[in-house]
Amino acid sequence: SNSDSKTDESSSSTNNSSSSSEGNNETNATVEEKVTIEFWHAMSGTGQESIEKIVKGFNESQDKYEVIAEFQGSYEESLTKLRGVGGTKDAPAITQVFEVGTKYMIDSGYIEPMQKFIDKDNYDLSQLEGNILNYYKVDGELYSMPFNSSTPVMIYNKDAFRAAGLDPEKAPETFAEVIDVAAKLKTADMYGFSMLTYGWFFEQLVATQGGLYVNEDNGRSGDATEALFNGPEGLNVFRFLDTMNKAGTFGNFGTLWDDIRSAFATEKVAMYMDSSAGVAGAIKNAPFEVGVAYIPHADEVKRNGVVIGGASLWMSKGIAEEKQEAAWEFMKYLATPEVQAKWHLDTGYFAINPKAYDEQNVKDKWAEFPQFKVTVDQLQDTVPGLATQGALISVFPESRQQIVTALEELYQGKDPQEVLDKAAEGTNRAMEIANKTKK
Amino acid sequence: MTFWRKSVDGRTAILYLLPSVILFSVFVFYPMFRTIYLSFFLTDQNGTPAINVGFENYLYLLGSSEFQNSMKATGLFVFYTVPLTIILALFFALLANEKLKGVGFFRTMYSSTMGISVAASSVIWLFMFNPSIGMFNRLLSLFTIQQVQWLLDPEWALISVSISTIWMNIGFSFLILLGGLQNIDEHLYESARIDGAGYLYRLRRITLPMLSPTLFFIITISLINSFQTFGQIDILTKGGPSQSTNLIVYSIYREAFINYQFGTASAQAVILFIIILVVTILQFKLGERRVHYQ
Amino acid sequence: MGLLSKIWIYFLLLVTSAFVFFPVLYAFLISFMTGPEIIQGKFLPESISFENYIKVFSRLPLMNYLLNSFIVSASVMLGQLLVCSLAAYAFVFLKFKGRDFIFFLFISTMMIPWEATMIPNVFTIRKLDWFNTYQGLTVPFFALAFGTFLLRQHYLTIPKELHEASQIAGLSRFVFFWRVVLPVSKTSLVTLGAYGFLTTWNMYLWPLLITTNKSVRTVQIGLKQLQSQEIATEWGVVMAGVIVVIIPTLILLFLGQKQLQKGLSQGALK
Amino acid sequence: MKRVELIDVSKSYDKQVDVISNINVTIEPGEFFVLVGPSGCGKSTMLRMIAGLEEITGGTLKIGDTVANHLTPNKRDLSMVFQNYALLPHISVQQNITFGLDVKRMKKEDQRKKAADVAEMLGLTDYLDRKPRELSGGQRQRVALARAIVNEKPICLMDEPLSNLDAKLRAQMRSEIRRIQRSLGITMIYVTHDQVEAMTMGDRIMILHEGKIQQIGKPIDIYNYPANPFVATFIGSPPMNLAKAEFNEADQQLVLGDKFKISVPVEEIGKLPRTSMTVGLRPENLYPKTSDKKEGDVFEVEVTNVEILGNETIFSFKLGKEEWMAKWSGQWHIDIGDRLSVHIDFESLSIFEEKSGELIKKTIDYGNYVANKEVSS
Amino acid sequence: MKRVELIDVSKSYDKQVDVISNINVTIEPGEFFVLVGPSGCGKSTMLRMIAGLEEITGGTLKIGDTVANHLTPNKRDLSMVFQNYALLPHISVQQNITFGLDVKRMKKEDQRKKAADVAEMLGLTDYLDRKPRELSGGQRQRVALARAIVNEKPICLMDEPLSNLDAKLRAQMRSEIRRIQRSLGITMIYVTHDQVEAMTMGDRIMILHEGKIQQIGKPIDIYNYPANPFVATFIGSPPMNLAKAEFNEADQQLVLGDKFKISVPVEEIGKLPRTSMTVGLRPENLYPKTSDKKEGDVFEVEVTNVEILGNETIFSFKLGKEEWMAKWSGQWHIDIGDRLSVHIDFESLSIFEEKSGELIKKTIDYGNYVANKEVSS
Ligand SMILES: Nc1ncnc2c1ncn2[C@@H]1O[C@H](COP(=O)(O)OP(=O)(O)OP(=O)(O)O)[C@@H](O)[C@H]1O
Ligand SMILES: Nc1ncnc2c1ncn2[C@@H]1O[C@H](COP(=O)(O)OP(=O)(O)OP(=O)(O)O)[C@@H](O)[C@H]1O
Ligand SMILES: [Mg+2]
Ligand SMILES: [Mg+2]
Repeated sequence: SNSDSKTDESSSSTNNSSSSSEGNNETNATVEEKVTIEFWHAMSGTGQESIEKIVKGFNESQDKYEVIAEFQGSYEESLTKLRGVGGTKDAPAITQVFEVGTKYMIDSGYIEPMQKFIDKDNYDLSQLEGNILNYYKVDGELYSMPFNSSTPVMIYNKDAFRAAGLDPEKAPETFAEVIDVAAKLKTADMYGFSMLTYGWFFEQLVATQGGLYVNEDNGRSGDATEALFNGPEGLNVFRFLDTMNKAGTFGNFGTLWDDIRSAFATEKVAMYMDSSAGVAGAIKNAPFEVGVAYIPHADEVKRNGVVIGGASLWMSKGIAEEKQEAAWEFMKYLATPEVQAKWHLDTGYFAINPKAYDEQNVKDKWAEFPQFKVTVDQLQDTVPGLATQGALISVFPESRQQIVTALEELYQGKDPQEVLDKAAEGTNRAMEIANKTKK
Repeated sequence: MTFWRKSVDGRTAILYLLPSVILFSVFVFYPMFRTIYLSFFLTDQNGTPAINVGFENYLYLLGSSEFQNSMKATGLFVFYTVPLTIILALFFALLANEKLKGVGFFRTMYSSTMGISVAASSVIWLFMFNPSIGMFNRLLSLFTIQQVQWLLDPEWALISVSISTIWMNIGFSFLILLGGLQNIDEHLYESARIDGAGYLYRLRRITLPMLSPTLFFIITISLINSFQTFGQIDILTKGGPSQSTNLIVYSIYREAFINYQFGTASAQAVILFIIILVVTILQFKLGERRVHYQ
Repeated sequence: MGLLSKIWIYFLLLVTSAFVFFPVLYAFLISFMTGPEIIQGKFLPESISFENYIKVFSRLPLMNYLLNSFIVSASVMLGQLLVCSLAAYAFVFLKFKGRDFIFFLFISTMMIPWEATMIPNVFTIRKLDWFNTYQGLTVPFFALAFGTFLLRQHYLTIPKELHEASQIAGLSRFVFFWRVVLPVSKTSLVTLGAYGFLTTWNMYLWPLLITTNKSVRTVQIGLKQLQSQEIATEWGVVMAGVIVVIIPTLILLFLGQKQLQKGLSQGALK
Repeated sequence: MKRVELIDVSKSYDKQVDVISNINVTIEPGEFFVLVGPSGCGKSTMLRMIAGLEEITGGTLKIGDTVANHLTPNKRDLSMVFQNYALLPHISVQQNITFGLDVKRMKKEDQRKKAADVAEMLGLTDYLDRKPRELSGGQRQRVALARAIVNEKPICLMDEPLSNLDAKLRAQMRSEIRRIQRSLGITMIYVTHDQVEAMTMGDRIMILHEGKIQQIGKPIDIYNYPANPFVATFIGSPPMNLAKAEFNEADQQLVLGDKFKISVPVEEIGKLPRTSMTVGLRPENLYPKTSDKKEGDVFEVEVTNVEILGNETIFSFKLGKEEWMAKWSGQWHIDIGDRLSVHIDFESLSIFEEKSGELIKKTIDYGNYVANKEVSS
Repeated sequence: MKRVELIDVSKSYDKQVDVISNINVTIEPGEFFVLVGPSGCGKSTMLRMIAGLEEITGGTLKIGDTVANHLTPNKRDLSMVFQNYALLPHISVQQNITFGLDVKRMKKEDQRKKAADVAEMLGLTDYLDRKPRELSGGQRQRVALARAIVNEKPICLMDEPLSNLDAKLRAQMRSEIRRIQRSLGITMIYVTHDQVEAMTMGDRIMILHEGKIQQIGKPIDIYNYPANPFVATFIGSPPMNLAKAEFNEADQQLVLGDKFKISVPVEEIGKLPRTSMTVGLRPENLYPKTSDKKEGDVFEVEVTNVEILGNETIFSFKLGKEEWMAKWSGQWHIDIGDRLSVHIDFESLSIFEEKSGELIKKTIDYGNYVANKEVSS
């Protein structure tokens, strides 16, 4: 099998040399000896730019390995592609998969758990952010290397707060406070509060109350069979939104990130929920002062914190061993504070290695934009637990779609419990089929 | 197969059709049979058939209100887009068919929408539909008309998507119809003009009948394409709000590529196929009779 | 044509084409805007800056992508023209049993949603080992029911006397096809060519699925790389990319429409 | 040089049955065979069947010695001038002409030469580089003709190839076509409406009417001895005058349309039927009355119409319900309403049985003038 | 009833300049105006300009009293028979015929009646429900004719409307067209290649050659007194024979092609130029030698070709390099190589100046026969 992998390596390297001559690689002379691996990612725009810089840094930092980062479309698209080659020697060494694909990846049989290399290499996991690792750990084993991680935050218009006679430094914390403030902020042109119609935010608002999404300990102790999000915590969230919607203080800006962001930037809404990765953009685009706060929670419970979102990196099974090694080396490189600092600054994603926040360039940035610190604080303040670890189900995308539909129907004036139950039902059916067909 | 050997024409036909037949077999028929096959299964997360459920997928779909809603939305969408696209494209094509200086420029403008990918044009439309900064709402507010939540209001979303779809398809229909118009022999108009036939009369009695093969073609194609609209839905509304724009193909896409339910996705594809087939057969039966070929 | 009707037509041409072209123009304007300008919904850029264009070119190997797109689109176009015109010829000028049935079978291929056949096709391409190759990007699209249908409709309008005269002149079927049918059908071939080229040029999902590296990737994937989801997209850059990608297609359309000539079969008959 | 044989050939269209019925004729190798008949009688259909463009619904077509019913047109080795030209619109005149040669892979050089020759002959030299749509009607027709001629196929079918040419050019073309046909020994089947072409070009003429053969024969024989009244009126312009006639036993006279009483020579009396019959008389045989004619066969008629053609004058008069025409050489100053005396020879009458239309009395061979003899009449 | 006036009208195409140049002619209201000329001379172009289908590149066209250069065709209130029929392929014969009536929103009922009438007249009754492609060539042409007739417009343009009809039908059509034109007072402009149509239908004929007017006049005048050799050879079939001639002062004879020596009457001598000239003689004026002719003007010729047309015989012979033709009434048994005596009257010669082509001696008006007089020659 060794000779096998040798030949396919050389063929793949000739394949790549054609691209590197046109692309931006400069490793022609030594290409024969180097182990070349592919890194499939779904980062476009600034994310991709940053990844390419990091990869370049890695390739230059040593001369044994060569990583080629290739954009493979959106998370869904790249996952679809992975299914075409998963488990074969054509698979890339590293694939970036979104957080809701975690369960799918674990079950797929395409991957080598990260824990294997951590144990072999005695890698010190504690240097990484625990609240991020939690999500990707199942039964205490780390399956994939966290990479681009984000959490939701609440972003608000400080100028509007001032105009409404509110304290711009004190953002509302509970559902009731938000409802209250939203009512005060509401003007003819401006809604008080908004949230992207996206399941992720709902999950977060449930989790911060300590609510579980599905049974079987949020799917972490076995295959989940029943949705729990239509329980009291979920209902709280829906009531919260419903109240504002009915009061006319809630603005519905649909399912697209850019729509809600431009609504905020054009002062159509005073508070909204965004990803921590969107903070930089919000500050940059807004012609007013922007505040960032923790996401609100129901009044009767204490805040649990947030669940990590974003994506992680997975190592393929069935590829040559030296490729796996190369991939592991690269992942370690990624986790270094310098790289993470750069990553954090470029993209607004968290640094998985908190030491990165001690880097000077991060400090400088934070000084200039204290808002960034809020996002990190919120993450670090999170109480670890089943709820904030996040649910693990294979049909997550479908379930999220059910939530979107439920939210949309809610905004049309339907009963919160009714629409939630319908979403739960749909999720249950999906889980049932998934469990039935599982090998 | 013996009847093939009967005529030289038959044998030649095989030769001429061979490339198409081979490619279709590999890239269309084989996947189609696979789709039909899959539609009788529940698949696992990797898309391999796991449990044979017979017609259950179909029964489930036909009973599901979501799917019924999809069908309804698709029907409405087809009804909104096809006639308008063709009428507008025909109007533009007639304008651009006049022998005038600089008409090539206008032709390029009209057909330009064909040069923009669905993804790119959807993004542009997204901007225009944007509730806060979009063109449309700002125009409405300029005239102090009640603003419309174009893509967010279930009442409007399908119409908005239809408007953008009409725009996207107009370039293509325009080009086809213009080609058809160019193909009409100028001489046919001469006698009519001498007889004193005005523009509309010539349009009705000569242009449209002579254009009928092209019209027939573009109607058929537009119907089929419209049933299969996907890209703009994915970008503009993702099927929402409240499923109001969840057209069948988008639903198939979501089922297959997001939910990994290839069984039901395939069943939907098969149902869609049958619907389009019926529509097309009707179209051929009713339409081609009115088509005038040379 | 009277002067009045000329003015009237020009007026209609101007107004309607402006409407049709407006979204493109809008994209063009956006491509000069800065992020805040866009997200705040400005209509005209405050200043014309080419920064977004510079970004597009620096972020992507755009020339390389454009070249790939061009090669792929041109090949698909030629392949389609050939395969479809052959098939359409058979459907119009050859008499054989089951002709209508086979034609309808062809038509039926249009009714299968492409999304439903995509996954099996990716597997087929992998079995053929055509990942990251031009074949993989082009060959599956050579056969096109749409094109066959379009050309068939045109062939049906060719005066049958031309076929007869050619038969009498002793032309073989192929020579008739090549030297008479094709030239006389120029308008439809141009239309189909434009369609084939542009749809391929605009294709995104397929090239994405069967390429894993930059070597043969096309420009639409590049465009997609300019947009992000969670992080705010720089729409100015995206629109600059869109404009860069549209320009070749507009040029092509301009050249193509010139080939749409009147009366190609005029003068054939008394 | 090939024989073309039609055995019991019939043709029906969807909308019209028996367009052609039971045609039996053999066209000899190298023969110039002219096909005439009224518009819509099936001439083009017949040519198209021979060419293989139209399915033969009944009977057998033989070309050379092989049954050709199911032979494709390109296997029949013939050329054709279409009634509606069927030029290739996208290529130049030159290319249209050499199209068939090019197919046979003749050298470009030779093609050009041939095209130049035939274009010269047809007066198309200046138009070789034009597209058909830039030509006049007559020029297009000549291109169609050129294309058929240049191929030099053993069989050539021409469907009214000169109909859109002027008289002068047409006369020239007539002799050119005839010359080429003779020198190459082409078997020619030629459809025309032109009397002069029919009379002068063909070795034989076939007259078709409603899809049925009326008569086949040498042009002059058909002119002189038409097999039935239809042929009689179809060949010859103005057509032969017809009238119902009866033999008046008492006067031993033939009575035409109750008006003309023509004395019958004794030896002929026996041959005439006693029932009524149709009598035909060619307009040129209604002679102006000359001094040396006896009174008996001179009749006075009232002119109802006059046409002066330059070298001849045609006038009409009524005979019963029929309109008769007379043709006199030269230009006559005749006015409508004039009363003229004409005389009729019994010898020049053609007499047909009324029912069957069969010719029972031929006109005399009045072409019996011998060269270098003096004219009597 | 409308006047059509062309003032200095010219036309050029991209590929051919001066297809028509400087045409000046006025066609009177109700006139039947015949346009003839060799193929490609610009007849159709002229009609199309009058109809408004072709742009006029120079000059002024007046219809009635208004300048019509830029009038659209539908404003000109005329009808036209196209040389290539221009039938609408997708509608039935009936609908084709009534197209113009329908445009005028005539009642369906009336339309049908009119169509039925005209179809009856043109023998199309059985074909009213067919599509044009299911018709024969001649039937199509009749549909084109029907369409123009049924409209009853004050001006009617016909471009070779009878070219594809048989002689019998054509004769019938000729008189029908003439009748309708007269009864409705239509101003008719009629293009034809047919000598008979040109001679018998028109009030005036215009002869066009290479886009220029050669002569305009009454048919018989043009036949008798052609303005130049071109017209002389163009009108009349077979054409007038031409030869170069010189006047031999010594013998007082006119010498044609170094061969025919014709004595000139004394009173004519003064009128002849002394330089060389072109002499024309119509074939029918090359009479067979009769006993009463004096030897002087009888010449012996060697027959090079013979055509028997039924009622006349045409033979050719060489005069110098020219081929001359003679036409004799009746059927003559002449063979190629026979030597015949023909006689020529000086009176029947037309003499043209050689350079300018101007007619300097007219032929006598030899149509001077008076009705009811006996024939002399
Ligand atoms: N579109 C065109 N472009 C260039 N030349 C043309 C065009 N149409 C006609 N011509 C030329 O103009 C001349 C006159 O054409 P026109 O059709 O008027 O002839 P015509 O007198 O009707 O001849 P015919 O008797 O053969 O129909 C011809 O020499 C022809 O080749
Ligand atoms: N496709 C068709 N369908 C039905 N009838 C047809 C079709 N084509 C021709 N006919 C009829 O067949 C008859 C013979 O047509 P054909 O063309 O052979 O006539 P033709 O002798 O050539 O006449 P012409 O001298 O007018 O050209 C006509 O009455 C015509 O109407
Ligand atoms: Mg015919
Ligand atoms: Mg003409």
